[in-house]
Amino acid sequence: MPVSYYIILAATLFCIGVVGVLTRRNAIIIFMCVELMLNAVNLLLVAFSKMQNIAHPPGSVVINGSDAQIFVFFIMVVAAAEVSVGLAIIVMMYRNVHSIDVNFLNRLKN
Amino acid sequence: MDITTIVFWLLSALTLFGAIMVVSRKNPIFSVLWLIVVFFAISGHYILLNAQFIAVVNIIVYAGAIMVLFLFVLMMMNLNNLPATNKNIWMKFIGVISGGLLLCVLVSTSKSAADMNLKSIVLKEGNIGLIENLGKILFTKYAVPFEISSILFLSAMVGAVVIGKKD
Amino acid sequence: MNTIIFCIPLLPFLGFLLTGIFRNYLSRQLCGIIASGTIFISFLLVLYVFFNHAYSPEAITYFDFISNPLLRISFAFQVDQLSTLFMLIITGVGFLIHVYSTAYMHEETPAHYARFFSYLNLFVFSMLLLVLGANYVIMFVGWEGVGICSYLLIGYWFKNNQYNYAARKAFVMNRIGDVGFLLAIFWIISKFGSADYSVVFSNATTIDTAEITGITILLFVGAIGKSAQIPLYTWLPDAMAGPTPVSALIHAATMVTAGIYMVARSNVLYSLSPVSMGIVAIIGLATALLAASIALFQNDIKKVLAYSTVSQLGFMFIALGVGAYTTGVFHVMTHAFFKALLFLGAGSVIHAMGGEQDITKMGGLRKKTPITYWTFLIAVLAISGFPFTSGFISKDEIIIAAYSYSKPIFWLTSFAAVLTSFYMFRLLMLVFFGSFRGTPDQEKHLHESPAAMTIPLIILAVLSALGGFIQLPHVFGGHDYLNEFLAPVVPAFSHGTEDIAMREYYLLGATIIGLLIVFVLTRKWYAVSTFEGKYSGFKNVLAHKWYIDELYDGLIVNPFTNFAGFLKSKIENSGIDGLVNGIGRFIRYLSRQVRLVQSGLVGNYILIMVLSITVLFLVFWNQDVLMGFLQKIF
Amino acid sequence: MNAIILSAAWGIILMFCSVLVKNQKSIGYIAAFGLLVLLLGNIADTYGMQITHYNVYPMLSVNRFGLLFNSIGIGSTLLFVLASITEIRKTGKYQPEFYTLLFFVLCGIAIITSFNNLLMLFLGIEIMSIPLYILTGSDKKNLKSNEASLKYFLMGAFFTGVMLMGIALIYGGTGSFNLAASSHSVVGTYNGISFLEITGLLLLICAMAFKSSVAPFHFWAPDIYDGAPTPVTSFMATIVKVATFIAFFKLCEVRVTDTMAAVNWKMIFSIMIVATLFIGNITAIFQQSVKRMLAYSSIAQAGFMMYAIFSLNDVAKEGLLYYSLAYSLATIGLFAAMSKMKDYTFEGYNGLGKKEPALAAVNAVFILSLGGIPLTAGFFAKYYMLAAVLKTGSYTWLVIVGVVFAAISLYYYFKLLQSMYFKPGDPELVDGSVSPFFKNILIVLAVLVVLFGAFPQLLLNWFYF
Amino acid sequence: MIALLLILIPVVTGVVAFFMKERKMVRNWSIFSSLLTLLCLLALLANLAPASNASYHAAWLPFMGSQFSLEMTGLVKMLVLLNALIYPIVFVATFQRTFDQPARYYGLMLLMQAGMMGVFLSTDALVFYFFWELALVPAYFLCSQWGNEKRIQATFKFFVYTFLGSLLMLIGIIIMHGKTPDHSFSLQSFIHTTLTAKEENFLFWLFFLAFAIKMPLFPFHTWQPFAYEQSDTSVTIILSSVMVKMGLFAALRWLLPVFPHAAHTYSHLIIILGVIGLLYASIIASRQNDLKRLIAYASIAHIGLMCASIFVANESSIQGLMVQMFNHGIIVAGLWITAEVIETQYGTRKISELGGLAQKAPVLALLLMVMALGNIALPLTSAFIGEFLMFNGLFQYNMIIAAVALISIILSAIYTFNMVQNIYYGNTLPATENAQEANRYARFSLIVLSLLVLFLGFYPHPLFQLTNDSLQAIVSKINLF
Repeated sequence: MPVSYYIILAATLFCIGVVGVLTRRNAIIIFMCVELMLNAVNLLLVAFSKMQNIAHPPGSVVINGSDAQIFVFFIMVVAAAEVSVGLAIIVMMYRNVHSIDVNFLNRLKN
Repeated sequence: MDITTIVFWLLSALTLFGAIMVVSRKNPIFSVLWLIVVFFAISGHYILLNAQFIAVVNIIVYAGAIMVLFLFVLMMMNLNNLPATNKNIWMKFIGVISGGLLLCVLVSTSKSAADMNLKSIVLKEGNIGLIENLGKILFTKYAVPFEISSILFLSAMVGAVVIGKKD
Repeated sequence: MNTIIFCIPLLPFLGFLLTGIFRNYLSRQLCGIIASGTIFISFLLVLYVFFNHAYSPEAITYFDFISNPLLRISFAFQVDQLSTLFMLIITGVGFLIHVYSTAYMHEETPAHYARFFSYLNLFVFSMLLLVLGANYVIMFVGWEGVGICSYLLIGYWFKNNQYNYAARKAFVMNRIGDVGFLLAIFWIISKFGSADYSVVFSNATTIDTAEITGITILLFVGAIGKSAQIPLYTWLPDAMAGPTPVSALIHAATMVTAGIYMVARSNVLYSLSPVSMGIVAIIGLATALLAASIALFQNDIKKVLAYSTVSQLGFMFIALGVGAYTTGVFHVMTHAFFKALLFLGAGSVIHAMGGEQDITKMGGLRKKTPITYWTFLIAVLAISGFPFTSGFISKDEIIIAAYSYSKPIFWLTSFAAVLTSFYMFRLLMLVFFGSFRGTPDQEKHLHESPAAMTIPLIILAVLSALGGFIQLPHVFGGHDYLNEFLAPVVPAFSHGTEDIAMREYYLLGATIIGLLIVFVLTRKWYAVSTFEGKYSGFKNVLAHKWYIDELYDGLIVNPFTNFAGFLKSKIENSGIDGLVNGIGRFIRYLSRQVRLVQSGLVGNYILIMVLSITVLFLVFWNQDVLMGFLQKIF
Repeated sequence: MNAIILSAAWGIILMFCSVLVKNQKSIGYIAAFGLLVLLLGNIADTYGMQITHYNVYPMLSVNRFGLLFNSIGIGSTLLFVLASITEIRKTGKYQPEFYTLLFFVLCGIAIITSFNNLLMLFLGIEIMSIPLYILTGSDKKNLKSNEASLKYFLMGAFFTGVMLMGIALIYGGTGSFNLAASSHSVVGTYNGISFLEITGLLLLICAMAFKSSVAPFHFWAPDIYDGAPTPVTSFMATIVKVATFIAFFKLCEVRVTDTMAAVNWKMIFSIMIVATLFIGNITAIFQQSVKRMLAYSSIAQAGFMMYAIFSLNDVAKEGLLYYSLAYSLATIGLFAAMSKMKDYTFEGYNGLGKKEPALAAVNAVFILSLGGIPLTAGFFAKYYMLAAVLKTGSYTWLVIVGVVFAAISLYYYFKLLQSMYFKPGDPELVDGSVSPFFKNILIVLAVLVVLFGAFPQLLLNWFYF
Repeated sequence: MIALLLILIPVVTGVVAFFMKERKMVRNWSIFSSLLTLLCLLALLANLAPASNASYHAAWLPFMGSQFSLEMTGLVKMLVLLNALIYPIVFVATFQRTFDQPARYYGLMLLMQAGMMGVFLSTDALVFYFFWELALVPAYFLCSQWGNEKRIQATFKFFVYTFLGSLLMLIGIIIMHGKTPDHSFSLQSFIHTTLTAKEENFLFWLFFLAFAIKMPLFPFHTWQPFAYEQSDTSVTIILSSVMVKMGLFAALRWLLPVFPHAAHTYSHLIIILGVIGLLYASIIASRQNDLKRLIAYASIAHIGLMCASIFVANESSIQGLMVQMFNHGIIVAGLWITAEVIETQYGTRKISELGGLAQKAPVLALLLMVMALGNIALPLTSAFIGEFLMFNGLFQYNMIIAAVALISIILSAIYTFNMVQNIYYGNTLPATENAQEANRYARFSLIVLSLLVLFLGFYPHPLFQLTNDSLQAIVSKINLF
């Protein structure tokens, strides 16, 4: 399976996430789209990890692709932490203004 | 076209379709559900890539924990009686266009990256994704970041308490 | 000797300081004594120099005024025959006028009285500096000094703004000339590496004639300003705003002749440039004619005299222009006598009339002010060229020299001389003959002036009548004392082998006949009991001075004012400053607009950032294309 | 390494203080003491005395550059804490947690200033950012604070995604997360560098630019700086921002100078610099609120710090350290003084020079320093930045652009001076007056600004000794 | 050591002055300080102190190649003297003024003096730049705090304009620093650095723009009338008589010797700009109704000529320039003091509202007359020497330009006498109906200045002697080609 398939798949997923961030106004959905982007990255990293694992002919510096999978692990860690904080912030916001529409967030401007 | 290829295409299609549904569903609950579908599809990819550990963690952490949290929060907020903000179709349009532009740029670089064309991925093989290998490397080479990520969790914990607590 | 010479200008300066600083404490008498006394001592010192023949071709250097490796200008005095002659005139006539002024100005408060004398002393100081200087720079120092004194004295009655404008006009017009003078000095310095007369004159022949012509013309521009020649003469009539003794001293006897002194001093240069000399002669002639024509129909006694001065200065320049330097200088001397006398006489008349200057209001003063009348008459005769008065002798010399130079100049000069006698006799008739035309109050006020005023008149009258004899033509048994005296510095006009005796006789005859005709005509026309002073037609043009002042206003002054206003409001405020402020305003405008990008909406922010990422990608990958594109634009 | 351990440990200690220590007032001082310990620990590290000798090399490379910056950052934080101790007390009842998070941020800073692996960069940035999201929203009743927090979080999360995408692509190109890794293939590359790596690096640089509020990724900064509680703004705009710049510099120093595409990068950076200077300076002119003006001013200053990243030479390295100190001291001082004002607008400052001469005077010193007037640290900071670019030999036009904007920046800086000194008014202070302790801290800050302005070698000699 | 003292005394006394409370005390303290500075300098000039005192070197930033070095050439001595001289005169002239916040006023004034001293003395580019800016900061505060209603904008414009210029110079300094073989900031290494023509031209403009704005040279002058008009006259005196000399001085010390070829290349352009400025400002001055604006434009005109003279760069022009820097300083100070007296005592600066002061205040009238005569460079006032030499130099350079430039002496007569007449002559107007003679302190300072003007006009030798070594140095450098 050519690696560029995965690259394009991940890029597309990433960009769908970006489009979601750009078009939606619900903070939670935006956040979900960010998660989508992170997953695109995860997928890409795992693909690269497989690619690096076999890409190198014998004799060259052996690069063990497991680095990338560890990285994915850390991304999940960070994502979990972010989600806990992010949802707390969104809830706090909701408590105060009873809305999670980002277009209402325009007290601070200019 | 062997079975793995078919599975790959199916999973890819599902992933992208799910992602599009996440973005385009009006009701947030549907978005969450579609997102879970995407996560499962991605986990399928991981399995296809023989990264079992990541696949399992993905389902447990993302689909299991994170998405439940999302769902919970969504349910907690009763979003149905929100005042409908005026919809700006242009904004959406421009959003899609610029996302598309970004995609074009990314795809064009990957196309120009001729070194990538030479490389391919062998599916269903390899053992780097196994928990044993990953565990070994995580507690040796990656011990420092592993320890340090505890601080991240601590701060997230403290933060969630500080922010979330009602006073 | 150096000290004595140094004291000559120093004394008036001390007088200036004393009267100036202690002006609030000095009585009028004391003030007059100090002022006149210092001049008198100076005069005595000059006489001492004169009689001891203490001349030296070498300059007396006191200290370096300006010094740098390439240029050294000393504060040095040149005491030779020419400067001595001028010093005699300045201190002599100056002293008489000081004495006269003590009486003339007696109505002023002591403080202003002292101010007047301090200015007057300062003027004498500057004038002495002008003639004593051993280089052009020191001459220029004095030159500007007399200019500023003239400014101060014209505007002496500073409450009257009209007078102030006249003063400023005089100074500014002088300055126009000074530009020429300065340029000439710089040119001289650049060519000779020095401004010393000795260096300049001894090396004059080594310089290209064209450059000499340039230098001399520029020098003459200075002279035009100072000596009120066309086109810069209009200040002099206006300068009559000053007190009459000032007019006598500055605007008749001394300062205005500085131009003649300068040209005479630079005779070596002028002799090398026939072109410049021609220009000098023609300008002089034109001025003589123009001023004389204007003087014909003026109704202000001082204005008539002022135009007459301009005209006489024209004569002097004719003399210089035709190469008769000594004659020019000689005319300066005689003119100093009779014109000072005329002005002082006029001052006496004005004094008698209680300040009235309009001759249409005068008449028949002969009886009431006899001394003034007689002295004035002598002066009129002298200026008109009555045989064997000083004016006759000097003017004849000019005319004869002009004849040798060019016939047309000769005829025109003669015509100007006729005009001179005509307007002078007109003035005489209007003031002293006929019957009194003023108010009864004025008639009651009429009186002869005090002795302090009449004695200088008498002395000057004697000088005017007899002063010419030092240069009496050979035909009449005279001897060229002055020519001989000046010979080391200024060459006399050489008639060569021409026989000038016959011309002298013709001239004598013509003068007598002419004067008789003028006398008869003017007596008939102007010795009258009523005189309107209104003219029509061409006479009106002359009475309005050919409308030259209006012309200047229209051509120069008003456009300049408008131009200045344009520069101030358009170029400066809207243009340059507007640009600078405009940049500031533009930035503020930009600020107001740019801040709108910060819309407060997260969606917009992320959108712009995503687009920026895309743009940065494109820029990165297409840099060559972009650079090529940019290069095409710029 | 000392700094990471100590800051984490002290953060945890403070966490327990909320339970153990009842005297709320003392918590600030405990934190200050902790910072002192941290500072000393870091200095000890500089001299080779470490708590543990655990080999962290592949992940972290602790070097003098990072350590010196840590000292600067910790020292500035110490001064910041001392200056805003009462303000922090007012932000709510979560005082110990506030300090805890502060220490965690410092931990993140210590990580990113010595990262040697992109994973550490990522983790460090996240450790730094997540507490900041919370700190921004720590004034929970204040809608502006809430809004700022959510905005910051959303944008931050988005750029976390961008950054990860960049790292992933770099990994794809090089097969390693090491900072100094390079591509192995020569086929289908751009001047020997994998396309994927370049694309990834570009994304990574965009993300770093976002974190350090460099235009066109600066949009979060004004809003968040404006909305966050003033002490948090002060901390974010100074120490956090310059730490990000250090990481940014470290990243580019290895990744950008090596590449043959350096010229292309210079183009990208110069666009960023001009945009940052333009947006920061021009927009600041219009602001009516001093806080918002300072927010834009911090963007403008980021533009100047970008010069270091543009030139990437020794002078830039020294200069960036110096700049971070000069900028932090002055900005901390200004924010601290501002937090005492009731009215944050320029009008609120009217007449301060008469009412509180000392406060106005130190403010004036800080403003002059930000404006880059000699004898304040700000001058040498700018000097170094200009010198760094000029040392590259070309790009003088970029320096001239910077200079023009430096002159424009005076417009808004001096507006504050004008308000304080030349306009009549009666400014209201929060508590009616300021405490002598606070004043002394500010005076210390001002003296430091002048001292470093007169003798920059006080700092820079440390770099070499 | 004295070189250092010249900076230290005003700095220390200035800082002390900030903490004084009593108006009279701080005023007397400042007068004492300024006199002390003057005395120190006079001791040096009169050779009472060893000549080694004229320079001072101390390590400052060795790792950057910068040294805190002060040196005095003749030109420097003269300008330092001007600086030291004007201060006591200004303090005495404003003896009776009650300033708002006097401690701050006097403190800032003294700091400004220190800054300008530093500019004149330093021979290290970085130190020079430091002082260049440092002189500006107190000036900014002084002009903004005390003055007329639009002073804040005016001063801001002044500050930003000059600051922009000096930042450009900073770029130049940094580039030069990189080019010097020993990576030093010292003037000597700047002079001995060889540059390609392209570099030199570029660097020349970086430096020159800073100086041109400071001078100010047409068309960079528009900050000046505004700032002079709006700031307090006592401050304007310093700005106009000393601070503008900074630009000219810097051009002489830092521009000509360091970039002789570029100076030669662009001399024609700059001379023409200078002459345009000379005429332009003179013409505009003739239409000004505001006394302070008028003097400001007159000053611009004179500066135009001086700037042109720098680039004429022959013996005559340089010598004239140096002499004129001093003389213009004292004459323009005199003019400003009269303006100050008129404004504070009669309450208006509008020329049209003034008149007849010669009757009411004859001494002031006389003293103004002396200054006015100085302004038109009448012989026997000190300005004549300088202007004569400068015009002479200009004439040697180009006859036509000199002829055009000389028109200015007519224009200066027009506007100066316009001013004198409207203020002093004519009849009194409402504003001057009850005018008093100038207060004795102002009179005293004006008399001192007038005596200086007249003495130096008659015997300029001391100035020549003082600046002779600088003349030799500068001219020998220029005459390389």
